[in-house]
Amino acid sequence: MSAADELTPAVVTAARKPRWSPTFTIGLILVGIHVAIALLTLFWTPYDPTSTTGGRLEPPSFIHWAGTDRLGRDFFTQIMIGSRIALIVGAGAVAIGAAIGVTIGLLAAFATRFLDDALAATLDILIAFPTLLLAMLVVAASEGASLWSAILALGIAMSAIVARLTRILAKRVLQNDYITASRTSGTSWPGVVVRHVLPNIWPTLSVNFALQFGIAVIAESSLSYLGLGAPPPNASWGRLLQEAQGTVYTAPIGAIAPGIALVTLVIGINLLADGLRDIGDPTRRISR
Amino acid sequence: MTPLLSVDGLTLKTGDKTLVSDLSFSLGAGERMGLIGESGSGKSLTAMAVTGLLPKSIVPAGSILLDGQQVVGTLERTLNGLRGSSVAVVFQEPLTALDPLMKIGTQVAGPLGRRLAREGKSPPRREVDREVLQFLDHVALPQPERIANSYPHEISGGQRQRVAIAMALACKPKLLIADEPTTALDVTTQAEILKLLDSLVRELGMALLFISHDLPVVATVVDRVTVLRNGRAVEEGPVKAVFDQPRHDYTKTLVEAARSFDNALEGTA
Amino acid sequence: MFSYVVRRLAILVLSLFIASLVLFVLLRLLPGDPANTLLSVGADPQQIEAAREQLGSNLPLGEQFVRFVGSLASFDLGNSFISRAPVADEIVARLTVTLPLTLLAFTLAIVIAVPFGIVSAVKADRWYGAAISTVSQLGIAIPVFWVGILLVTAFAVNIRVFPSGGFPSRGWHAPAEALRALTLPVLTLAIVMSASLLRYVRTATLDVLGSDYLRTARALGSTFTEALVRHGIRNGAVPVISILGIELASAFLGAVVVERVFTLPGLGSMLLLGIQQRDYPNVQGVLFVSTLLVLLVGFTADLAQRLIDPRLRDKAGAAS
Amino acid sequence: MTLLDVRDVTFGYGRQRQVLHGVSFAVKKGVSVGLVGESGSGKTTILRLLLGLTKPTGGTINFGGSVLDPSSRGFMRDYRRSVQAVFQDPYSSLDPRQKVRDIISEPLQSLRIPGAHGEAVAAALDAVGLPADAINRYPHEFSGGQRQRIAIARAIVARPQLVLADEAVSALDLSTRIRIVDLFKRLSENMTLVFVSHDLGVVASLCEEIIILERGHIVESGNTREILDAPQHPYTQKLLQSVPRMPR
Amino acid sequence: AENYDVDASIKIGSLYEPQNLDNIAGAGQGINEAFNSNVYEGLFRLTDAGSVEKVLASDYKVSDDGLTYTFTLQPNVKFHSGDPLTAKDVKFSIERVVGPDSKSSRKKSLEPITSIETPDDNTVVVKLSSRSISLPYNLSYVWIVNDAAKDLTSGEDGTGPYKLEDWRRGSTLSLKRSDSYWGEKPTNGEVVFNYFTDATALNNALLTGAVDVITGVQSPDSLAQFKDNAEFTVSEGKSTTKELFAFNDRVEPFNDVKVRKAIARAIDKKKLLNSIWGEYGTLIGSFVPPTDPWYVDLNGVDPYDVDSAKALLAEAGHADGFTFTLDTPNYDPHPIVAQFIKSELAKVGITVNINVITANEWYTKIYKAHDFQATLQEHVNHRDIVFYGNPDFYWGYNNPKVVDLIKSAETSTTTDEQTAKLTEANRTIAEDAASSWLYLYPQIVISKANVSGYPVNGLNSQFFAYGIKKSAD
Ligand SMILES: Nc1ncnc2c1ncn2[C@@H]1O[C@H](COP(=O)(O)OP(=O)(O)OP(=O)(O)O)[C@@H](O)[C@H]1O
Ligand SMILES: Nc1ncnc2c1ncn2[C@@H]1O[C@H](COP(=O)(O)OP(=O)(O)OP(=O)(O)O)[C@@H](O)[C@H]1O
Ligand SMILES: [Mg+2]
Ligand SMILES: [Mg+2]
Repeated sequence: MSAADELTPAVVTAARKPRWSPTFTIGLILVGIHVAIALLTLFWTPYDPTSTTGGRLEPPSFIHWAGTDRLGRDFFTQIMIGSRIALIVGAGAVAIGAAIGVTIGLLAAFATRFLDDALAATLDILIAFPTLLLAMLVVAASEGASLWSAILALGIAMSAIVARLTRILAKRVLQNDYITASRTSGTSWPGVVVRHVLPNIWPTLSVNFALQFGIAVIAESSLSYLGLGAPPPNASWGRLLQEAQGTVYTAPIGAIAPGIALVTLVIGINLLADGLRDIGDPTRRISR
Repeated sequence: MTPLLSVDGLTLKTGDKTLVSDLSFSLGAGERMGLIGESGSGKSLTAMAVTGLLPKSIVPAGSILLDGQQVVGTLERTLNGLRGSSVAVVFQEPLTALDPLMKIGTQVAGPLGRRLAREGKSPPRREVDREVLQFLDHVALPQPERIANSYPHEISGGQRQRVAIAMALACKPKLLIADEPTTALDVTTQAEILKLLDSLVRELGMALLFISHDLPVVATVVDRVTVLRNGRAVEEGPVKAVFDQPRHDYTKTLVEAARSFDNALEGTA
Repeated sequence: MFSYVVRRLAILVLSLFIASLVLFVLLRLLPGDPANTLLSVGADPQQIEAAREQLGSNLPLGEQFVRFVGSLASFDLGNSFISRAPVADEIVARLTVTLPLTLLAFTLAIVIAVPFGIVSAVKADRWYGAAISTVSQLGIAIPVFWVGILLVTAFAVNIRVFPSGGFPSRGWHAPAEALRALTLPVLTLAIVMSASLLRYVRTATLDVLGSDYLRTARALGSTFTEALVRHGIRNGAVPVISILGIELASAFLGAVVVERVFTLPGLGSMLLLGIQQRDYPNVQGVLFVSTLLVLLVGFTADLAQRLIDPRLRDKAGAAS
Repeated sequence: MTLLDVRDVTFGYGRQRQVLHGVSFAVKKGVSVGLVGESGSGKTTILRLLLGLTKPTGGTINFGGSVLDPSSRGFMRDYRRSVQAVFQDPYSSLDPRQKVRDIISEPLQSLRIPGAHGEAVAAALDAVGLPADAINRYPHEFSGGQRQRIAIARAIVARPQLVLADEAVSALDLSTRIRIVDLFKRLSENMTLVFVSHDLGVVASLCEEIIILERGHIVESGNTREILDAPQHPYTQKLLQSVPRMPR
Repeated sequence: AENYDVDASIKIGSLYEPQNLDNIAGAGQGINEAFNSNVYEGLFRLTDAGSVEKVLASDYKVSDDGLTYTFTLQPNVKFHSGDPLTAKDVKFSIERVVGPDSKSSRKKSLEPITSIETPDDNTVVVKLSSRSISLPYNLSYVWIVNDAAKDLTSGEDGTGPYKLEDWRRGSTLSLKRSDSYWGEKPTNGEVVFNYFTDATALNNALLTGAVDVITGVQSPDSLAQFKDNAEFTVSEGKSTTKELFAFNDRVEPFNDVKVRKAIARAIDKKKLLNSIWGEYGTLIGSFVPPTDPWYVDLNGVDPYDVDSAKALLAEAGHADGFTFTLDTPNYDPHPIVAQFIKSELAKVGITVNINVITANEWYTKIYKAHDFQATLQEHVNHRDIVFYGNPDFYWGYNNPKVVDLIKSAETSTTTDEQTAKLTEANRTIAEDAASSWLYLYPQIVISKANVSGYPVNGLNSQFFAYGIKKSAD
């Protein structure tokens, strides 16, 4: 018996292509549209966002696709810029949440039992806390409320959840024999993290990041709606909705269009996350 | 007389992939047959097909006649009548096969109660409880009362496997399917369980379909074996004949391997 | 079990203490002066100093904290800077809105999410299973306030069946009116909550469906429904219960927004107003009470899980 | 020559759970040792101690004359070059996100072993009987037996003196098991093997010496043949009787 | 609606919930709306038309030097608690407002008072250090409260036609007709103020019948549903609320009158007003609304003219424009106004950085510390041109001529003299472009068609409820 004939069955079953699910495709298209629009706004918008040349609350027309706001600015332009704001908020909050959360999570996973217990308990308390309320507080109060304070607050609120997830995932990875093998191969702990832990927790983490991204976008819009989010020069969808609430009878499009933009982005991201979960791990086999 | 189970031209497919193809065998009442083959050869799928519990993604074709009833393509309601009375299964993994949140006694009482109902009896709770203890005692569990009052995680793997067997026995099925019931156990425990299974099946006159990849294990409990490879039966016959004079190359390597370890133990290598 | 409860309670009290410390510090870090709220254009600087003195907001922080914790221990949340009314009284009054709102919405969400979640998992291969799942995706992506705005537009403005906001001045002494006032807010909150809850129920059900014990039960003759009821409910409940705890917390958060959309006199509006006015005792009080509620819910969820799952019970026993 | 000398080693997870009770044995160069016992008897624990992953609570382990001290970096670097391991589960012992090349060359990189790593990897692959083009694939593209070969290649790539194997064939089915056992047999001509298993048959066909472990105590040890032919301890006898045999 | 229900309950929708119930304890404008002349009465009252009339003072005399006022009290007046009104209560009430704990913004205007004497229960004598022609007007803000009352922040003891029935914070405040009222009986049985936090919810409440009347419409867009709808009455009154674009006149470049005038001319206020208020609202060109006696139309002083704005800037040495930060309160309409200003000033080369702040921060940073370049604020009060006479005020306008005019106007002997002086001051600040006065808010009250008799001007955010009638439909 040679080793070669052993190769046949396994290799055949294993050559499984990642499944490109329809969910993923739809998600990709939705998010892609928003990203494209956001990038476009950096160079071009249908109108100058501050130009007040239109009439007051014009209905949608060929000239102003989504009509104009009270100051006569093009509403479609505002919504487009909203995409940019939403993406910045989501990406910024996730970046901050990930940086803090992953670090703490890894620390806890590697820490001695006592420290780990303490960190885990702290994280549980933090998660039990109405963190978003605190985020609201911070935003409400920060001197010269800005987009960045909202992002920072959301990122910090998110980090406890990320930390807890990272800790659980990392602990699970650390139980694998390949970690022991790596140790016995003389790899240092930092080496183990870079070589094995991060690559293995990444797929699940990234799915979670995608979900958190969506949550951050919704949270920011809620903050803006409450008047605690991105201040005026930033056309956050939440703020557009809040402003449009007063003109819902004369210009109903204002209360609808930003909402649709928001929902499409968040759904897109959630679908993307679902898709990532399905195809994300190319090593997953049908059965074991 | 028609056999208790006759599988004829069974083919299992998922998508365009064939997992089991054209498998045929039959088993008479009280007969004991082994299904052997390497991992992934389709042993468990065959067992599930017999009970009509295939995952939805897997489509069966061919015929499975169990106790005179066609299983392939039959309504769930009909199969329900069949499961428990004509056939019962003991699965490989004793930890997950039991509900972790339910006391052992209650779990055993489930199939037992169904059988009693089937037999037209509706004994009082106390009676059922007593019979549960009897079954636990039957599978040689020490202190049946304590075990009945325990949760699965509170007893050892070997004990759990005994409970799983007790549950299957409580059905008093005509055919017992045991899917690798001892792979997760220690050698000493395995030996005990095998002995137990052997004696119980004999005592209750059930037919046995025993699934394993371990030849010596199969050899200790069955009379006939079917060897599966990649979803096909490559050889079939009485244990002694197959193991003494394997005809197929694949069977030969399996038998050689098993014998070489035996020989190492005996010192005749 | 008993020792576990005691230990858990100790942790709860400790958490609460830490939480109030964090709250306290965070609040004082915020710029802004509560005394400002009492002023209007035209007031002069001496008046401002007088106001600060009167509020005690000019005391050293340490002293303020000691006072705060001291009064907490005697279940006193202090008096509002602005209205001068005892914070506890106002919280109790406002809880009569927020609690029914949250609990009704929560109950409704469970009533929607559990059956639909189970159906969408069990019938995942049917069109309606997939449809439920897709609709729940939509529910997760919609911000609460937008649902509120849309519902108001549909039910209060266009077909005027429900009030668009506000709460009857006689409160629950006018139960029919109060319920009518809460209908849309409850619906709003329940729609959004049920969507995410549904997904958890669905996942838990899928886990149960793939479990060996369910297969075993069926292999030994129990029907699918029987097996699902006998084994599925409890096993599915364990992960869902812990999620329920977290969901209830987020329901409270949602309530803040919903109360704003519907101008309900609940804790949420008290909090928002308190933040605007730097009314520390009010903000502290609301956050303290809501943290307490959230921790209590978590505690209850833990206990419930332990009652259901013997493995958790033993783990706790072994550790203590 | 004695490679490893284990003296009165005790170990416990936490204060109460004493797992090893004064275990002593020696591993001689070129003589493979089988460690047999039921689940939970402490086999893996001994292996972890030998690998320097944990410290014994009592007793000492000597390697080539010096005491195994996990906290000494210098010692551990040399030690890791000399001692490598293969684990039971072929699925969890290979990082699913690394290509075979990276998996096998990890010891070379981490231990900063000079020389052409590519050649060493190719040689190791060849030694375990895998085709050379395997290096660009991921573990999930291989069957259980092949994975175990990869794990073995990783263990031998740095040419250690001692290879410790923990249930390295238990998860494989019969036909694959025999081939991996054959591979170990071939390799043990060049290096010393400590082989942990609950399967007496496997140990019997692979190891010259055997150590029987029961609940943290060594109940019997010595030449494999002698012990199997005339087991002294009742536990050994019971073990031996439990092994299912082919019908004669 | 002559056939009205005398016991009707009138539900009033409002955005201004009081913080507490005491107007000297920082209760905000909501308390004036709910309590002025409803629960509490003063010696005088500012009527909805803008004149001052006697209420609890049945008569008063002024000495020739203008330094002694003798007030005779209305007889048979009882507080809600049953205590009779005496001169002591009046003394107590005035001293409360000028006392150290007072947070009243009117404190300063009562500064000339040196002593209050109560020769008998019915007479109050107030002595002044200097003439104060506005004393009766200023006393209209002073609630007469029972000197025996304990807690005025969450309870009341006034003499008005209504008693406080119930206050559910965050929701409603109910007033019930007082049966022992000394004056004319209200035309309804009860009024309930329903408080909302946003204008849309307020409108919806009226639309869905949850309230009978709403006190201040915040945007013209909601009016569409009420106008031309026979179910509702829309009335436009006269407001005193001015949207102000205030410069810090102390600092560069706003210490230069040319720059201020240039900015005033660069902003198309008409378009702004139209953006915010549609066809409603008024442009006034200064700080004085038409309801003040010293009003003159000053829109012509700095009309919208981009070219002359550019020319002025060039003269001031800012031909290429400049950059400044506009501190903008975070609530409506300021953010949107700021954005308009930003786009308007961009046309003359001035760059505006909008910095959004909270109301609280506004007080700390701008009102107290004067740490700003420019800001937006709405000023609600009647007769508040006096702020321009205070060089220490947040905007730091310091023109000795105006300071003097405003000071001497107060010590005038006749109202004509006072009016002349303040008119002069008004014209001067306009010419100096001391601030940029963007527009005067409209005052719009909407009610159900079966409700009438409510005040439409809402001066000083008062809302007299006693004349409201609801027909029994
Ligand atoms: N639900 C499923 N969907 C698709 N393929 C499946 C499914 N379950 C099992 N298979 C595939 O069917 C084949 C046979 O599986 P089966 O479980 O019958 O093997 P087995 O002989 O029991 O192996 P083992 O000894 O490992 O239990 C395997 O290749 C497996 O990957
Ligand atoms: N991390 C740990 N913490 C606490 N106890 C442990 C731990 N690891 C193992 N044990 C206990 O130590 C004892 C010996 O375990 P060990 O893993 O060495 O046994 P083993 O002989 O390798 O068993 P198996 O054949 O099942 O692998 C067992 O009772 C086990 O429960
Ligand atoms: Mg199987
Ligand atoms: Mg082990």
